[in-house]
Amino acid sequence: MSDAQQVDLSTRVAGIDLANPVLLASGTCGYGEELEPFLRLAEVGGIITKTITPEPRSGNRPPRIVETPSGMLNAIGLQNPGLEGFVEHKWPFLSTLETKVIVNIAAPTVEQHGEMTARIDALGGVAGIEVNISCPNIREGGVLFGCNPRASADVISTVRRHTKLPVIAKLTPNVTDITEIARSVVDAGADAVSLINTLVGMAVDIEARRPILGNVTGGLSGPAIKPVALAMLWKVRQAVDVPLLGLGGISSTQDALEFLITGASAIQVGTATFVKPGAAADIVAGLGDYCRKAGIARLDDLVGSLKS
Amino acid sequence: MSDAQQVDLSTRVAGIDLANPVLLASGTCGYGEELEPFLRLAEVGGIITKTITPEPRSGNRPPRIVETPSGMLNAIGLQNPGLEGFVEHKWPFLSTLETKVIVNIAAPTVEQHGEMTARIDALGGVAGIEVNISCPNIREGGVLFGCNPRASADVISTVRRHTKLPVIAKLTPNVTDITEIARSVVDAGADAVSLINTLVGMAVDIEARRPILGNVTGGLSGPAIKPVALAMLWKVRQAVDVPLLGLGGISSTQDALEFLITGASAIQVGTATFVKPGAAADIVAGLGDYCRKAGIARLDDLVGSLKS
Amino acid sequence: MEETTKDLEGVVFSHEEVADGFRFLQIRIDGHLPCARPGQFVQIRPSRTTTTPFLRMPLSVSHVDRVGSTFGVLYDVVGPKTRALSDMNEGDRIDCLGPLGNPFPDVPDDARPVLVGGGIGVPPLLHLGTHLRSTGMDPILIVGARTAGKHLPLELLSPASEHVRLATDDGSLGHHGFVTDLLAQALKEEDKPVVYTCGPHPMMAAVASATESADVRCYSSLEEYMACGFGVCVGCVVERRTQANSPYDQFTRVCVDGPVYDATEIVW
Amino acid sequence: MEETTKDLEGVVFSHEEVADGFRFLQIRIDGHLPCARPGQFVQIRPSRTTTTPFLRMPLSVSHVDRVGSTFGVLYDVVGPKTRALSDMNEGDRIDCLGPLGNPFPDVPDDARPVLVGGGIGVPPLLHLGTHLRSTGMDPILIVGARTAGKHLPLELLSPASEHVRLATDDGSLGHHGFVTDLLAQALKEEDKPVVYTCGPHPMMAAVASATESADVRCYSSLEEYMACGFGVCVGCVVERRTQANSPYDQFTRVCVDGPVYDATEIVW
Ligand SMILES: Cc1cc2nc3c(=O)[nH]c(=O)nc-3n(C[C@H](O)[C@H](O)[C@H](O)COP(=O)(O)OP(=O)(O)OC[C@H]3O[C@@H](n4cnc5c(N)ncnc54)[C@H](O)[C@@H]3O)c2cc1C
Ligand SMILES: Cc1cc2nc3c(=O)[nH]c(=O)nc-3n(C[C@H](O)[C@H](O)[C@H](O)COP(=O)(O)OP(=O)(O)OC[C@H]3O[C@@H](n4cnc5c(N)ncnc54)[C@H](O)[C@@H]3O)c2cc1C
Ligand SMILES: Cc1cc2nc3c(=O)[nH]c(=O)nc-3n(C[C@H](O)[C@H](O)[C@H](O)COP(=O)(O)O)c2cc1C
Ligand SMILES: Cc1cc2nc3c(=O)[nH]c(=O)nc-3n(C[C@H](O)[C@H](O)[C@H](O)COP(=O)(O)O)c2cc1C
Ligand code: FES
Ligand code: FES
Repeated sequence: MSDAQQVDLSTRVAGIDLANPVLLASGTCGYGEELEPFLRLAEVGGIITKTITPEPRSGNRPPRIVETPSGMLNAIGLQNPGLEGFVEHKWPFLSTLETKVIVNIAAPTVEQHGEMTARIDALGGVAGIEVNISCPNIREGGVLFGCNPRASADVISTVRRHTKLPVIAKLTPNVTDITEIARSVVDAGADAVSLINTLVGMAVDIEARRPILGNVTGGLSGPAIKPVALAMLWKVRQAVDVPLLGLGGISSTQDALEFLITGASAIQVGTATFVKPGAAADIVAGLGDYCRKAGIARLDDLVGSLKS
Repeated sequence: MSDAQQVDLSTRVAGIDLANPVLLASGTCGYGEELEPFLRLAEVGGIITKTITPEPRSGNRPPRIVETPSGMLNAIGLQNPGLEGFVEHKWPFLSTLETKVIVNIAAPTVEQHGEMTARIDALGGVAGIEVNISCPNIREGGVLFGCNPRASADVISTVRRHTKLPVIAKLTPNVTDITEIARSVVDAGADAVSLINTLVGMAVDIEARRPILGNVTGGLSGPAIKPVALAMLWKVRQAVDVPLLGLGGISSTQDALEFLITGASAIQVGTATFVKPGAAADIVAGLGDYCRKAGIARLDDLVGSLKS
Repeated sequence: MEETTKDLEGVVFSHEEVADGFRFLQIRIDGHLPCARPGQFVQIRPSRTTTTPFLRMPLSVSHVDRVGSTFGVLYDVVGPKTRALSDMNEGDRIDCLGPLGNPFPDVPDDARPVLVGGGIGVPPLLHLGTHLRSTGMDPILIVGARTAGKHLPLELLSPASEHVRLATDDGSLGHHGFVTDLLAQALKEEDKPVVYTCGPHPMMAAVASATESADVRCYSSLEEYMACGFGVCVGCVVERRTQANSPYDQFTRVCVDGPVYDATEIVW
Repeated sequence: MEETTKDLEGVVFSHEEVADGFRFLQIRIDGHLPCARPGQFVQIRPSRTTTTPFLRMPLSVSHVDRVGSTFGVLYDVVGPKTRALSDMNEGDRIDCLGPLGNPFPDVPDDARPVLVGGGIGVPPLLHLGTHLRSTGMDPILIVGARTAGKHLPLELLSPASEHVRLATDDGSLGHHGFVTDLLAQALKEEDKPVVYTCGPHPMMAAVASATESADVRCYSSLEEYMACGFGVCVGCVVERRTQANSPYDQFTRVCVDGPVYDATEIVW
């Protein structure tokens, strides 16, 4: 490849300088360490940690996962070491990475989001905070905030008050009008919006006549939900002016391009990492190839280039 | 098969006597005629017509369909001959069928639903009316009613006032809380609830950098959405007391059983008919086999048998 | 396939690559004589299929061998469905729904059939040409492709016509240019031509416009995305030119109302 | 596989049915010596795969042939993923992520290894038995199956043990009854047994309870639904018996913390 053909995949999203627009989605890359043998984390634009909560959580009873057509359901229930466990055991590794680390948080109350934010801000070296107001698998917090524009705004403005770091709100698709939620979190100070989290789903064991998941329902992810994610991205793109981080079923370069063209400034690879741990790096390479072939010199020329 | 092993698949749903609980979903079996060469319509419990509207409609510009992982998007836009066209050209064939015919209707205004209902009621021989307050592909009516509990109730109570026939409300999954809509249509007089219609989705042509569908977004159907449909069924089952007609991605006996066990009194086969025109009849046969093997004598012993 | 349209399971009888990416697949359905007429198609997919690819794929019947009791399709591997098809081996089972759609209309006795095909539009014309020749006609077959390697071999083309005229976009074989150039020439030569065409949309639009200006009848076989293939989904529509009395008739379903249309009926 | 865990593409070297539904698949990865230790597993799927089946499937490595440079898995065709696998032919490409998980711990010098397997739990024990014999040990192998036809053939079992004891639920081969009967007998006979077990959950629970009562050490290899197989999804958990100080530790990930556990660690 000659220099003339070099494509610049770097981008600045909500004040975060990314080497490329491919991030690892929360909950699908742990805290990085287990993935490193299969994927050089320095190759992706950034990694978003598994959601951490103020206190450690055990998560839901198993079974926690079940495969569905072109996708899977999960009902992990935010098993995580808690804020202090994260700081003590996970951050030391993360802080050494040559990629941007975005910390994803959730909490049962609005106030606790603020406390967590202050603590994470104080770590130094965190690139941004993604707020998970969209987890469908827990009884308090999560999607209960994310389904309500007022509650969503309360959480985001609280986080906003506690940090100068970029704040990203992660939205749920399980709502009547996602643009309403998007507007309210942007008004509350979100620098960017990630969408989508999982769709609520269920699977039944017809022999035992029981729900398969220990938690009855779970979150649907994977290629099956890609069309839903794209439609929501397209709507939100027209509703707010902040950068959007698109995700939902992205497994290939082609998928990533659909999101970028529709208006995502960056994309996140989730479930695909389970199937192919190197998927995100493959997509980075694929985006370069596509841009070269299509004569696109800078990523920005691609983002939102959808004709109508 | 000895008589002792005979399984009774007949059921009475919202006052409609069905030979078996397998119906053909609206919009996926036309008005019956084209399907008859591949599927003896007398073998299924019933057929639900493609939605008719007060006036004929041309539908949306093509492309109207695109395949997605384990599913498809459609943006037909309710192309239909209109109420009078239906009465003149479609009803004569339908009225000769030895299966129950449920007429599916939608209209731009609340009042027009009432007028349509009166006319259909007067035909004589219609088994019930399914009200499509959930079509995502039209600009007026459809999902605009179905996303709002008040508007949904207005439509259903208007239909209710114009007929003694069983009234079935067909709900959209594109809402924050489907139980809220379910409750309001039941309070407004719906005898049964069908769920789900399609999820809003989109697909992008990355070479042309255009939406693939003429209408930009479309409705996602097929196996991909089965988990979402089941979760909504499970929630609505706990919220209302009327019979539920479950659909969304049902392609096999196993799928149908998941819905029946979760609490659907009957199921509808939609997109699967495109892939295998005889799918619904295969499911009828498969349900018989399952019940025989599981020692279930009557369908009612299966419906809602989910353990928790 | 029997004499009526059915959904049956067939078996792969033979399967080979015949041009760059193009494969010829012959299918036998036990106990059923193939009966597709030129222009008709089948909706097929490997019987042991998961939900991805999901829908069947429409393929024109290119060959009917009533002696060997097989029918054939010719397809280009362009995406997931055709790729899955290309993995099939002799003896594998394949779901076949068909024959579907309306055949090409008959040629008036005194007319000369001119068949104009491009890319994946060639297969139905092979069926048509072979059929016409069996009724004593002498069709001209004009075929376009991007490049020489994409052309079907002559042993597949020649049964359909003794007058095969080739064009390539890159000039690597036959006429350097478009089929419409060759068509224009044929229209000039022939007294009473009737045109039958199938191919990429721009090609068919050009053929439609050329024949319309020349006041020559043209039958076009359209290829649209299909879900069902038998008329119930209303997904495969194209716009009609002559506005009908009801908006319901503005769009026509290619699978059951077509796929063959008089070119002047359609908005290109 | 090389000495470290990797995601590599292998090729089907051989593939045959060895018992009713059970198939033996050998894979070679060019340029990489197989290095899985007994108890470790791979996450595999046909390379040319659509999105259904979607996730990979975990299979224990049952054989490692460093001379032939292949490794083997033994699997029962039970659902969509194993069915897709069973369609693979020699030369087909297959994605292999591994080796994953922790191997069985070593046997104390003076102890007698007793291997208790059932159904799809037998493969890792074959690997273990073969390995133990190569280090001079003399393991006992107790194997249960529903019926005779479901038992692996002796030529696959015997490399792992000179003392193979079979049971069937229906009495069609070997002991009529459960492996736990045979285990009880072995525990009586042996001075210092150590038990290694893998199989259906009820079997392993029974083995765990028998060994605990007899105060015999037991290592159980668990099989849970997995998404990633390498620790990031937290989907494959089972509950720990000894409550840890943090709720975070209530559940343990079978893929990276296991799949082998001291039986007394787990809530059965
Ligand atoms: C009536 C009819 C007859 C046909 N006969 C033949 C035939 O004889 N031989 C043959 O090779 N193909 C034929 N086709 C086209 C064939 O059905 C498609 O090529 C095939 O379905 C593509 O599936 P895929 O998953 O491999 O590729 P996809 O990924 O679906 O498509 C690959 C490319 O082809 C385009 N494409 C796919 N389907 C269509 C379509 N229906 N109309 C326009 N563009 C499309 C897509 O836009 C894309 O660029 C026919 C289609 C119809 C409707
Ligand atoms: C570490 C590990 C090692 C394994 N080693 C082997 C092996 O060597 N040989 C072998 O044949 N199988 C092994 N398995 C099981 C194998 O992964 C599954 O049988 C396979 O994934 C089933 O996929 P399927 O789509 O064919 O069937 P599915 O439709 O997924 O399942 C068919 C039936 O098996 C049950 N099942 C599937 N997966 C599991 C699971 N992980 N735990 C419990 N029940 C399950 C389902 O409930 C269902 O009843 C192993 C599993 C794990 C976790
Ligand atoms: C097993 C699993 C665990 C997840 N955990 C989290 C989480 O902790 N926090 C979060 O914000 N999203 C979580 N998600 C959601 C993903 O980040 C993502 O939004 C979703 O899966 C859709 O993207 P995908 O289809 O690419 O996976 C999880 C998803 C999966 C499959
Ligand atoms: C091509 C197509 C057309 C449809 N048209 C209608 C319609 O006219 N009225 C309606 O109520 N639902 C319509 N539906 C929705 C289906 O009835 C069904 O609710 C939905 O497709 C989910 O079920 P499935 O996954 O089994 O297809 C249509 C669906 C498809 C795929
Ligand atoms: S493909 Fe369904 S109507 Fe033509
Ligand atoms: S399978 Fe993902 S953590 Fe074990």
